[in-house]
This record gives sequence, C-alpha cells and structure tokens, in this order.
Amino acid sequence: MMAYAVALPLVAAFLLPVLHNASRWLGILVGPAALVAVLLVVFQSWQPAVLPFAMDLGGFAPPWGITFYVDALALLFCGAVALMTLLLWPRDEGDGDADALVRRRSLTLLLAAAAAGLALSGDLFNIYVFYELAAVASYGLAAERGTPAAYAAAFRYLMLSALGSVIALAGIAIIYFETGTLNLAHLSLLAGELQGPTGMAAFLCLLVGFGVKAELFPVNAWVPEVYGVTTRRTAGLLAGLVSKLAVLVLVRLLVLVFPQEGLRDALLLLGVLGLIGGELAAWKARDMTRMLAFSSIGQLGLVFVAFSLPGTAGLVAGIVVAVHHMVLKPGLFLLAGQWGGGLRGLAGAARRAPLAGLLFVLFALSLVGLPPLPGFWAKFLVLTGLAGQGGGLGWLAMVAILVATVLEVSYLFRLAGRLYSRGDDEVPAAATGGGTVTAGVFGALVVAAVVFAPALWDEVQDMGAGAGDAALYVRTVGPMVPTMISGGAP
Amino acid sequence: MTHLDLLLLVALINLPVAWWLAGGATRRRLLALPYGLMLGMLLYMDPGATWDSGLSWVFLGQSLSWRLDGLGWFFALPTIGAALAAAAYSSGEWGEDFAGAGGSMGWLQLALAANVFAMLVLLAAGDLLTLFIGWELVSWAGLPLMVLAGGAAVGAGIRYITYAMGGGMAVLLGVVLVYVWTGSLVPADFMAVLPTLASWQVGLLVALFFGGFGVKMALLPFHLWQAPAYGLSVGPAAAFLGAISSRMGLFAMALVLVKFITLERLVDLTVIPGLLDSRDVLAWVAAFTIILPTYTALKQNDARLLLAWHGIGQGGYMVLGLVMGDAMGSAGGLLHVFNYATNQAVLLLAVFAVMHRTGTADLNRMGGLIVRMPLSFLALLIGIIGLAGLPPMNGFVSKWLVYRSLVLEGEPLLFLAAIIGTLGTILSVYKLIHNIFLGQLRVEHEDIREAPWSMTGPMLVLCAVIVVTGTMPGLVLGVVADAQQAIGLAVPDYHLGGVTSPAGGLDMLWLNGVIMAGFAVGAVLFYGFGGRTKRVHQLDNYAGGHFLTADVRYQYSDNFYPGLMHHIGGWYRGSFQWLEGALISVVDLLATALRGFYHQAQPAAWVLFTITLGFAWAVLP
Amino acid sequence: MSITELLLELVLMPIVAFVIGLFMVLMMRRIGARLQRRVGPPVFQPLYDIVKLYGKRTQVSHGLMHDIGIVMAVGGYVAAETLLPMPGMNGIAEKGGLIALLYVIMIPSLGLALGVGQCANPNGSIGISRALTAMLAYDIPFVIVIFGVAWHFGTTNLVEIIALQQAGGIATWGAVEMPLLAIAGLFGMQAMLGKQPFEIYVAPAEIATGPMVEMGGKYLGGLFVMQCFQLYTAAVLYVTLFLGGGENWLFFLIKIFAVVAIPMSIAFLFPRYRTEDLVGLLWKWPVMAALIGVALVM
Amino acid sequence: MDAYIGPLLFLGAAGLLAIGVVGMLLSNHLFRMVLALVIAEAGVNLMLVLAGYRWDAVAPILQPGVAAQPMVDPIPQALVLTAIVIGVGVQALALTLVIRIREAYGTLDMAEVRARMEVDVAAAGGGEATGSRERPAGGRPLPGPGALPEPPR
Repeated sequence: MMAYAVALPLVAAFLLPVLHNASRWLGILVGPAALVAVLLVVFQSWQPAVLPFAMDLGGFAPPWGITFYVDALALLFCGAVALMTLLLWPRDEGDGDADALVRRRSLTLLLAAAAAGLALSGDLFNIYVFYELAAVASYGLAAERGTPAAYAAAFRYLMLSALGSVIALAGIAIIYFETGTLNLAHLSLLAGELQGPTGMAAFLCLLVGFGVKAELFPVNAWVPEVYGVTTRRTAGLLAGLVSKLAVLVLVRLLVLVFPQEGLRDALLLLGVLGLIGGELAAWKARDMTRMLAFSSIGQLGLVFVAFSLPGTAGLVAGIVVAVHHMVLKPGLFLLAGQWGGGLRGLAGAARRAPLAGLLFVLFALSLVGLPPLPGFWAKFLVLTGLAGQGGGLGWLAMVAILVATVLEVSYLFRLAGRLYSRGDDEVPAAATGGGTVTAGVFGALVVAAVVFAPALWDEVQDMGAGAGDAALYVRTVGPMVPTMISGGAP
Repeated sequence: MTHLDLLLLVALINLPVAWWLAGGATRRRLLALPYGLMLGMLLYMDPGATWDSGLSWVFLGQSLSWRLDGLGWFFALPTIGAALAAAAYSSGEWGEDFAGAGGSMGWLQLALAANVFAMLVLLAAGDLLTLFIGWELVSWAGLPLMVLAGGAAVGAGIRYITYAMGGGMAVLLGVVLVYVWTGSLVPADFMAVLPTLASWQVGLLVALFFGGFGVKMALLPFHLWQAPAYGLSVGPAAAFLGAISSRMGLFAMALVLVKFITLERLVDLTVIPGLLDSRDVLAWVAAFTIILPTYTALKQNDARLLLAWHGIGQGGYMVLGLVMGDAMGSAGGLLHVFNYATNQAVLLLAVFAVMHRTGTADLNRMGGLIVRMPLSFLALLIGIIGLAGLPPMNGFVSKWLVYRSLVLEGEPLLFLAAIIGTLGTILSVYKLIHNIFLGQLRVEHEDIREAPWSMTGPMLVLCAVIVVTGTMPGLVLGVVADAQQAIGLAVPDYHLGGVTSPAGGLDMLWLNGVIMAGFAVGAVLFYGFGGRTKRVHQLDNYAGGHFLTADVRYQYSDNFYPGLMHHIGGWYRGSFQWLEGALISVVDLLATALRGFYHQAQPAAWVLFTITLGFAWAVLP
Repeated sequence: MSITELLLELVLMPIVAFVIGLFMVLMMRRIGARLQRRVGPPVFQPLYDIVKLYGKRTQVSHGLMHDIGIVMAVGGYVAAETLLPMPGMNGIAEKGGLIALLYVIMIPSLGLALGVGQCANPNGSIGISRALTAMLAYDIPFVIVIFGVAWHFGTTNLVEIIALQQAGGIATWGAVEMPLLAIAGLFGMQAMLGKQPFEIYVAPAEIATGPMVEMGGKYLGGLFVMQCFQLYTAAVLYVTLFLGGGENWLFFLIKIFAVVAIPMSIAFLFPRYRTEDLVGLLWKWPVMAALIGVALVM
Repeated sequence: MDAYIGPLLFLGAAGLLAIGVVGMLLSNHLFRMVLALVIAEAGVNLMLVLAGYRWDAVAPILQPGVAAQPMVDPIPQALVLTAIVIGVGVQALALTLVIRIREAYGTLDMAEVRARMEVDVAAAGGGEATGSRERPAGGRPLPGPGALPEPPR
C-alpha cells in the first residue's frame, strides 16, 4: 500500500512529458493528482494501531528482499514530501517556454519519489539508489534554467555529490564485507560486528556521502551556488525537504546500526561548525537568496546537533527542529521569490506588499525563537538536551547556539528594517505573485503549530519513542532467513 | 476568572481596541480610557496579597503559571501609569500632528498596548520559564515602539534588538541550567535545591542572569544601545520607554538574584578572596553605570538624548540600592523606580511638547521659551528637581535612602560615586533647562503658543504626583514594603512623612513644610520690603556698552561647562564604542573567512580532508 | 517639645542666624581692613547696605523666574537654618539629617542659577556655569568629609553628633579625632563661602561676567542677606561636626566666630584661581586628605 | 597464497579509489575531473564485487546438470550492476554539463569558471558580486599607475 508513495510520483514523472503533448490540461493535472493520491495513502495508513509495519517488496523475505519500514516518523516525512511538493509546485517563471516548465515539473516529481523512497526504505543499498535518484534529479533541477551559471553550479554540485556517493558506496562495501547483509534490521542484529574501527570508518563514509545532500559542514560548499541559480520554489524544496530526508537516513543508521558514543560527538562537532559557519556567512551575504541558503546551512547544523543527543530526547528535539525548519525555510524562499533582488534594492518592499512583510517578520521571529512560536520550543528542547549531556562539547554547542541566535537576529532584522524603511527607489515588480499565497499557507502552519502545541507535543513524543526503539524495528521486520555466507570474504 | 486573569484579559483586548481607537480623529480622545480602567483594576487589587491566576498550561513537561505578588504589583503601577500618560498625551493635538506628518497612529497605539500586555505577562510570571517568555515578549514588544520614527531610529532599533537578544540568550542559558541542575523551574522546588549547588555553578548563574537582565537595564558594558533607541523614538513612545521599559530588567534582577539566589549567597561568592565578593562586583557595575552615562549626558546637544543617557545613569541608583540589600537601601532602590518613572515621563513629555511647538530638540537652537511656554517650563523644572534629587521632590527621598544605606553600610567609595553622579546630574539638568527655557528668546520662536491642554494636562498631573509623593513618600513606601517582603528583604519602619531609624531618620512633611515656609519668608522679604520692580525687555541687558540688536545672537549654550571639561574632556575617548566596533570587526573577519570557504574552487578537497581525519580518529583509540 | 515651642523655634532660628550673620560680615570686613592697614566699616554697615539696596527706587526685573530665583535663594537658607541645631533650640534637626542638610544647601544655588538664567544675559550664564562647576569641585571633598563624620559617629542626626561630642569632652571632638577630615572640611568651607582663592563666581572684579551681572536693588540686597545666612550656616555646620557644637551661647559664639575668622584671614592673602585651576586644586589636595582621613576613621 | 589474494585485490580496488579521488582534487581541468570520477567509481565497484569474492569458489551460475560447488556470493555482483548503471548515468550528465560550460564560458579551467559563475550568480540574485582583483568590491581604485585591463569576457 505504501509503495504507492514512491510509485505514483515516479510514474507521473515519466508520463508527464507524454501527457503534456497530448493535452495541456492533462499535463497540468497529472502531477498534483499523483501527489494528492500519495497524501490520501499516507492519511489512510496513519492509524496508530497498525503502525509500525514492514512491507517486503516483491514478496522476498528479509534479508533477501527490500523491506519498506513504515512507522510514524516515516509517514510524517512521506506526508511532508507530498504536501511540500504540492505547495512548492513549480510555476511558470515568466520566461514563457512551457517545455522548460514541464521539465522542471517532471524532475520535481522524480525528486518527490526519491524522497519518499528515502523515508520508507529499510535496505541500505536501496537507500543508496534512492539517494542517487534524488541527487540526479537535483542536478537536473540545478542545470535546468539553462544559464551559464546554472551549468557551472550544477557541474560543481555533481562533482561534489558524485564523490560523496562514491565514498558512501565504499562504506556500503565495507559494511557488506563485515556483516554480509545490507538489510537494516539484520544489520541491527549484527551490530556487534561493526563496533570496531572498520565499523566506525564505514559510518564516516556514509556520513560524508549522505552529508553532501544534508548540507553537513565541510561538504556543503554547493548550497549557496545551487540555490542561487534555481528557482526559489525548487530551492525551498531542496533546502526544506530533501536535506531533512538525508538527515533521517543518517539518524536511522545511528539508532539501528551504530549506537557508539564517539559517532554522536563527531555529529555534534560537525553540527556546531555548520551552525556557526552558516550563520556567520549569512550575516555577510549580500542578497536574500544566498542569505537564506547560508541560513539553511546553519539550521541544518542545528538539526545535526539536535539529533546527536542520545536517547529519545535527542530524537524528539531533532524531529521538532527539523519539522520547524521544513515549514519555515520554503516560506522564506517564497518571499525571496516575491521580492527578489539584492538586499539594497529591498528598501520599502514591505510597504508595497504588507502581507509578505508580516509573513517575513513571523518567520523571522519563529526562526529566532520568540516564545509562543514553535522555534522557541525547538531551541529549548535542544538546549535542555545539551545541558543534560554536559561535557566540553556540550557547553561549546550551547554557546554556539546562543551566538548563532544573536547573529540570526542581527541579519534577519537588519533586512526587516530595510523592508519597512521608507525607501524611495522603486522595487522591480516580482514575477510570481503567487508566492505570497503559498507563503501564507506556511505561515498558517506555523500559527497552527502554536495553537495545537500540546496535541502536537504528545504526537511527537510517541514518534520519537517509536523511532528510537531498535528492537521494535527488528521485531516488525520479522525473522531473518539465515544467509548462506555469514562471515563474508575468505 | 481571578482578578489577575481579568487584568491580563483587559490588557490583551486593549490591543485591537487601541488599534481601532487610534483610527478615527474623534475616537482618538478615548485612547487613555483602557489604561485608566487597568489602573483602576490594579489599585483595587491589594498589593500585599498574592493574586493567583486561573490559566496554567503544562507543556513540554514544564508547567507555566502566572501570579502577581507585591513586587509585580509595584512594577505594574508605574507601567500602567506611564502608558496612561503616554496615551493621554498622544490622544490630543500631538496625535493629529503625528498622523498628519505620515506617522501611523494605529501602529503606535498597538505597539504601546502590546508593550503593556507583555510587561504584565512578565510581571505576573509564576515560574522561571514564564519569566523568560515574558522577558522575550517585552524585549520584542519594545522594537516596534522604537522604530516607528523611521530613519536613524530604525538603526538604533536593530542595534537594540541585537543587544536584547544577546541578553535574552544569556537568560535562556541560565533558565536551562537551572532546569538541568535542579530538575524543575517552579520556584518552590528549585529554591530548595539552589543552596546545594557548587559555588562555580551559582557564580555562573549569577553572571548569566545579571548580564542578561543588565542588558535591558543598560548596565555598563551593554549601555550603548539605550540612549539612541529611547531618545530617537516617537514622543509618547520615548516617554513610556524611558520611564519604565528598562526597569523590567530590575524587576527580573530583584526576582532572580534577590529572591531566588538570595543576597547572602552573593556575599559569600568571593571573586577576589578577602577583597571583592560578587555583591561588590554588582555594586561597582551599578556605581560606574551611575557615573559614566551621566557625564556622557553632560556633553549631549540633543535634549532627548540627554534625558535618555540620564535614564541609564539613574538605573545605576536602582541596582545599587537593591544590591545593598539592607532595609533602607533596597527601599531606596525600589522607590527610585517609581520616582524616576514619574520624573523621566514628565521631562520627556515636556521636551516633546517643546519639540511639538518649535520643531527641534537641539539645545543650541532654542532658548528663552519660558516667556512663551510657562507651563512646560514648570513641568520641566519640577522634573529636573526630581531627577537631580533635590528636597521638595520625590527623587530626593529615594536617593536619600540609597545614600543613608551606603553611609551606614560603610561604603565610602560607592557613596562618593553616587554623589559624583548626582552632582553630574545637577549640572546637566541645569544645562537642559537653561538652553531650552532660559536665556534669549529666538526671533523665530516669538509667536509660538503654549503646548495644547491635551499635552500639558498629563504633564501637570505627573508633576502633581511628583510633588505629592515627594511630600508624603509614605504612600509609595507602603507598596515598596510589600515588594520587599515579596522578595524576602527587611522593611524599614516608614510613616507617611518618611522613614524613622535610630541612626537618623527623614520626615519630608516637616522638611518640605520648612522649605515652603522659608520660601514664604523670602517672598515676604522680597515683595514686602523692596520697591516696585520694572520689567525690561530681554535686549535691555548689560553688554559691556554695546547696543544689542535682535539679529545678534546673544545666548550662551554650547560647551556649557568649560572649566569642568578642561579636566574630564580628555576622558571622552568613547572606549566602549571602540570595544563594540572591535567585536563587530571580529565577527566580520570570521564571516569573510567563512564566505571565502564557500567561494573556493575545489570544494571536494574537504571531502577527502574529512574522510582522512575521520579514519585517523576512528583508528586511533 | 510641643508644636508651639517648635514653631516658635522655626521662626526664631532664622532671625538669630541673620543677626549673627550680619556681625560675621562685619567681622569679615574688619579683618580685611586690618590686613590692609585701614580702619574698616562701622558696626552696622552691613545692615545699612542691605536697607539701602532694598530702598532703591529702580528695581530692574527680567521676569517672574528672576524674582522667584532670589526668593528661593533666601528661602532656601532660611530653611537650612532650622536644620542646624543651636544651643537650646534644635529645630527639626531630627527630622532631616546631615545628608538632607547637604541637599537643602543646594536649593539656594539652584534658585540663584534659575534666576540668573532668566536674566537672558550670557555673562550671567557663564557665571552660573562657573558657580556650578565650583559647586561640583568643592562638594566632592565635602561629601567625603560628611561620610567620614557620619561613619565615625554612626549616625546622620546632628543633635546626636553634638551630644556624643559634648558627652566625651574635648577628647571626642571631631577635629581632635579626625584632624585630616577637619582640614579637608576647611578647604570645602573656604570654597563653599566663595572666599579667595575660590571666589571666581562671586568676585566683585568679575561681576561683569559673574552671576550678579543683572542683580541690582533688592535683588542684590537678597544676595547680601543670603551671604549672611551662608556664613552662619557654614560656620555652625563646621562647629557641629568638628568642634562639638555649643554647650552654651558664649562658647557657641566664640567657636563660630573663630571658625569663620580662619577662611576670612586666609582669603585676603590670596589672588583668584581660574575655574579649571580651582577644580584641579580642590580635586587634588582636599580629596586626598579626606580620603586618607576616611581610611583612618574606617 | 590464497590467503593473500583477497586483501591484495581489495587493496587494488582501494588504490583505484584513491587515484580517482586525489585525481579529482589535483586537476583544475573540468574534463580531467570527470575522468577522475570515472576511475573512482570503477574502483568502488571493484571493491563492492570483492566484498562477496571467495578464492576457492566458482561463478554463481546454477547449471541444471552440474553438482553444487561452493559459489561466490551473488548479491554484491547484483548490486554492482545498479552501481555501474548509476555511475554511467551521472558521468554522461557530467560530460554534457562540461560541454555546456565550454560553450558558455569559453574555458575549462575550474578557477576561472567559478569566478565567472560567482559574478553571474550574484547578478541573478540581485546583489553585487564579492570583490575580485579586477573589480574590487569596495569600489576604491587599485593602487598603481593604470587600472588593470578589462578581463576578456
């Protein structure tokens, strides 16, 4: 049943060009229809009694076949994939050629399919394939605008990401070499094999490999370039959604296969570097898109810091921070699309588009953490987790989060001040008027999070507990058929 | 639905109501009504009792609760009073003038109402988490009120919010540490665990909370933002902000440092063994906060900035009094919050009344306005006497209490610092009143009229409050005593006229009575015995034989104290601006380095670097 | 001490102070004359001056604040007198202590400053800025002295300070136990009375650029009256703090005239300091002496 | 002898991977970077195959008549197929991008391409590009007798 979440967008992606030539209306409707179908599937299977359940694709029993593991967390991300892609559905960017739009839409559907796959898949190599699928789709989206800068940015991103994939594959090879299996549940049983340095080396390879997409600190040099050349909606999708799924994969690995303490410290250190690096670079950025790109690097750093906390508290904090950023960043990117232009040219922009101005202030306040807004609760959870953990790195992380917040306030409200200033120079009319409406939907989501905070909190706590329980995962996937070669190579 | 809920509800409803009232020219008259209602409700609630609130959430494993005790009540009084004065002031001709000049009255009233609501939420905080939530709301509510004036005020506002969030984050870290170390944020629980904490832990908490709240109080290292932020904002907004907004820092300091961590614990937290304990450090920060901003105010040439700088200086008295911790000192510190709120409100409203008429607040472009605006002169005179702390006015009582506690606690250097601050205040307030109201009247100001009643009304009411609470400080001392008991401090035995104590008391009824009697004797001597006086025109003046004409500007206003400046002129090197600039350039350097990282030609190198580092780290034990 | 007795004292004290003040002004002029080898004015000359000034026909006023300035100047000192205990008459010394007195003495200078400001004469304003700078200068050592005394006697109530000193006899006098503070107090008093070398803001030669530039007739008369009160207040305050106050009227008069004679005799031997030098001097030696004195007392 | 073959082959694969990665870093020419990527991916695929390799086993093909002998693990070989396919796809895309960049920027030197791209990305985003030696951000004239010649565009 949940396989539709991957299958439908995939089919729609390939059918779209064909249907577009057949009739204009069909071309427009098929994408959103597929996504709405996925949403229905997700809601339909969201009964707590049934969750979590595992699906063996093609009937092959684990560990031979590929299993899809569906728990509350995976469903949340699947639903998010469908909803966000629907909201950030590529619109006509004003350059008029329809087939560019079709190309962009099919690539987006491909991206959605791959993202759903990443959320659900329970097999390491299958995750690698979906990751590559998502990567190729984002290369396409980066290069698709056809400007020289787009080609250059896409190429640099491709080289970085391909190198990462190569190293991830090396990691997978090491894991297979050690344990003889790639099924996460089975790996979780054989986790004892991976305690030594080779296991740690394997995880590092996977961390760097998948880290490229998750905007991990040293390997995220592509972010400002790619988000600068793509459309704002694609940038929102990439920053808000796909990066979180790469993080989700890493978290599953941490929970199921690599429970060593040292790895969490590595994640924490890289997260802190990403946080401070992102915020400092954003403080210096000259145009709104790149500022938001650097800000997303910073926030992803915060997500890594949150997930590096041990136990359910870390998972819960990570989920809250990840979902909060997932809702916020696309909204900000849409507003950037609405105004466009460098920071200097935005003087008085909010006076001409008051709703957009209000939304920007709402998003900025939540990003910074004004108490009733969800941003504050996320930050509070991370800080209490870190303080509880203590240790030199814990203190460094806490101070880093606080300094990063002050930097965020400085550059976001410097921009807000410019938006509301009585600037006289006219702002170029933005191409897409629709951006504000969608941003309004994201704004509504943030406000809803404030109103339904207690209910959401219980929901998130169960989700965190479920995701953190490795034994539940193995039990759900079911008994492992004994493999022929349990030891691996001679 | 307890009284406190009602009060909070009215404050919340006041937001849309204020926006709506500000819309119409006729409706604007009723702007002050909601605040009057809130003041009435507050006065109906007895400050001695603790008012619990019905609403409390359990969220994220934390319980959020609200209750108003004596301390909260005492700070709520000037908050609502200042808002009432500001609203009344802006509801009249000033409002039409402001709206006419393109300002948005709706935003102003909404921001004012939001500020009052945020402050009430803070003042009624029941536990540390609610305190922080209220703190953040107050910090953020202040921003729109500051940036309404546009132009330079926006830059000052952005600088303010960066400082405020720095302070807020320090407080958040403190709250988180308290939660982690003591397991709970409800005062009843963590106050029991606090004494068992190690001294470095309590030291860190004190540093975080004092630093965080000190940013709002503009204590010394963090004081650069307040003068432009409060001075350059719109008229009644400046009066409200100057009067009470930064005193929220003192409320939080009193609640956390005095009630939760207790002053005794501060005393035995030695910084330099034998010489300096943490209470002394706080006292000296307050002492320097009294001196430096006051002498910066002396050099200001804009009336609003001069008064805003004094706001920072007077904050030092309050913290000094509170930190002394004995009955007299803490009573003086807390009473000074109320007294200073009234003084600063009157002064700023008077300066803005003059600005409303003459269009400028530059001290070098005014003079001789006493003949045209006598009521504003009277308001400013009463305000500066209160600000300088001279007897007939209430400012004297609170400063006397602080001095008395400094003398009898045996703190000569702190006492000297406070007196230097007072003398500096006297010098600079005389410069203020002289450059605006005394001296030669300018040609362009000859036909201006007194400020309209809607502006002079609130000013005169506040003047009456100053004189009455000056003569009968017992009225306010009663509420101060409740506040002191709420945070566990000794209470001085006060009576209507002042304070009695074995080591020398104060009775303002007699003192003011004698002063008024003295003035009467002087008046009798002057009017009774002397001949009839002949009024002369301002140009009929001794000018060493020269014949004075209107086009010669015969006024002394710039470089007002050359003798003093000869000595301390060299000390104005702006070392704090340099410090702030250095910090910003460090951040800028790091940011440029980071941007360089994202502009490198070969990003893949970092993949290899991370992998090799990771393998080395994995292989080595 | 019933209310009526208290009210009688409140009326009587300023009058007694004024009379003693007149004789102090007379003594000042006589000492000046003796030092310059001339006879000096007759006994009631100060009174004659005041009556002449009040009687003048042309009284030039620059506005209401100009008049109220003089009223505050005289009234302020009248109020200050009631705070200073005399032998037999304590007035309201218990109600307001040493610190209150320090502030009440500032009211006349503020009133004078406002009055001169209203005269719209920049020379007057320059004079007032000098006067306030001088006040800042001499108040710092004076305040340290007050701290030392209040800490030494453990109270700010003047009546108690006198009682303590009289109980212990000469050995417990302020001057004996706190010599350095006494010397610093003398410096402070010298500047407070505006005697050379600290008389830049009241000097007759500087009248054209001093506060008195627009003062004539009863305005100048008011300032003369203020000068009498000023001399009396400074003398009695010094005696109260350092010389054990007056056991009876004879000792009291001897002490205050002796105390006032000191700055008078010093004054006529010195030229005049400029304002910046005045500030420099007063911040250097008296402050150092006072600080060391307080250190010894603590 | 057989004990050494496995690790030796594994080292060979790792060597190929190292050559690929280091080759990509050191080369400044776009096409050489793509070639380095090809080598790296070949290395990794070899490593993946070797994960299932046994010295004394035969190819994992079940023929009806032949008796079952110890066979090499078939799963990594299946995985390698997909990995190779993905690699080829990515390399093809990389080459088309190299061609496009050559047409647009007229150069294949990575440093210059990046500098040009930076100016275009900044222009697309609306802000000014960060300073470079030719066009200093601060706008102040460069010291020295004459301004630098305008870079070939």
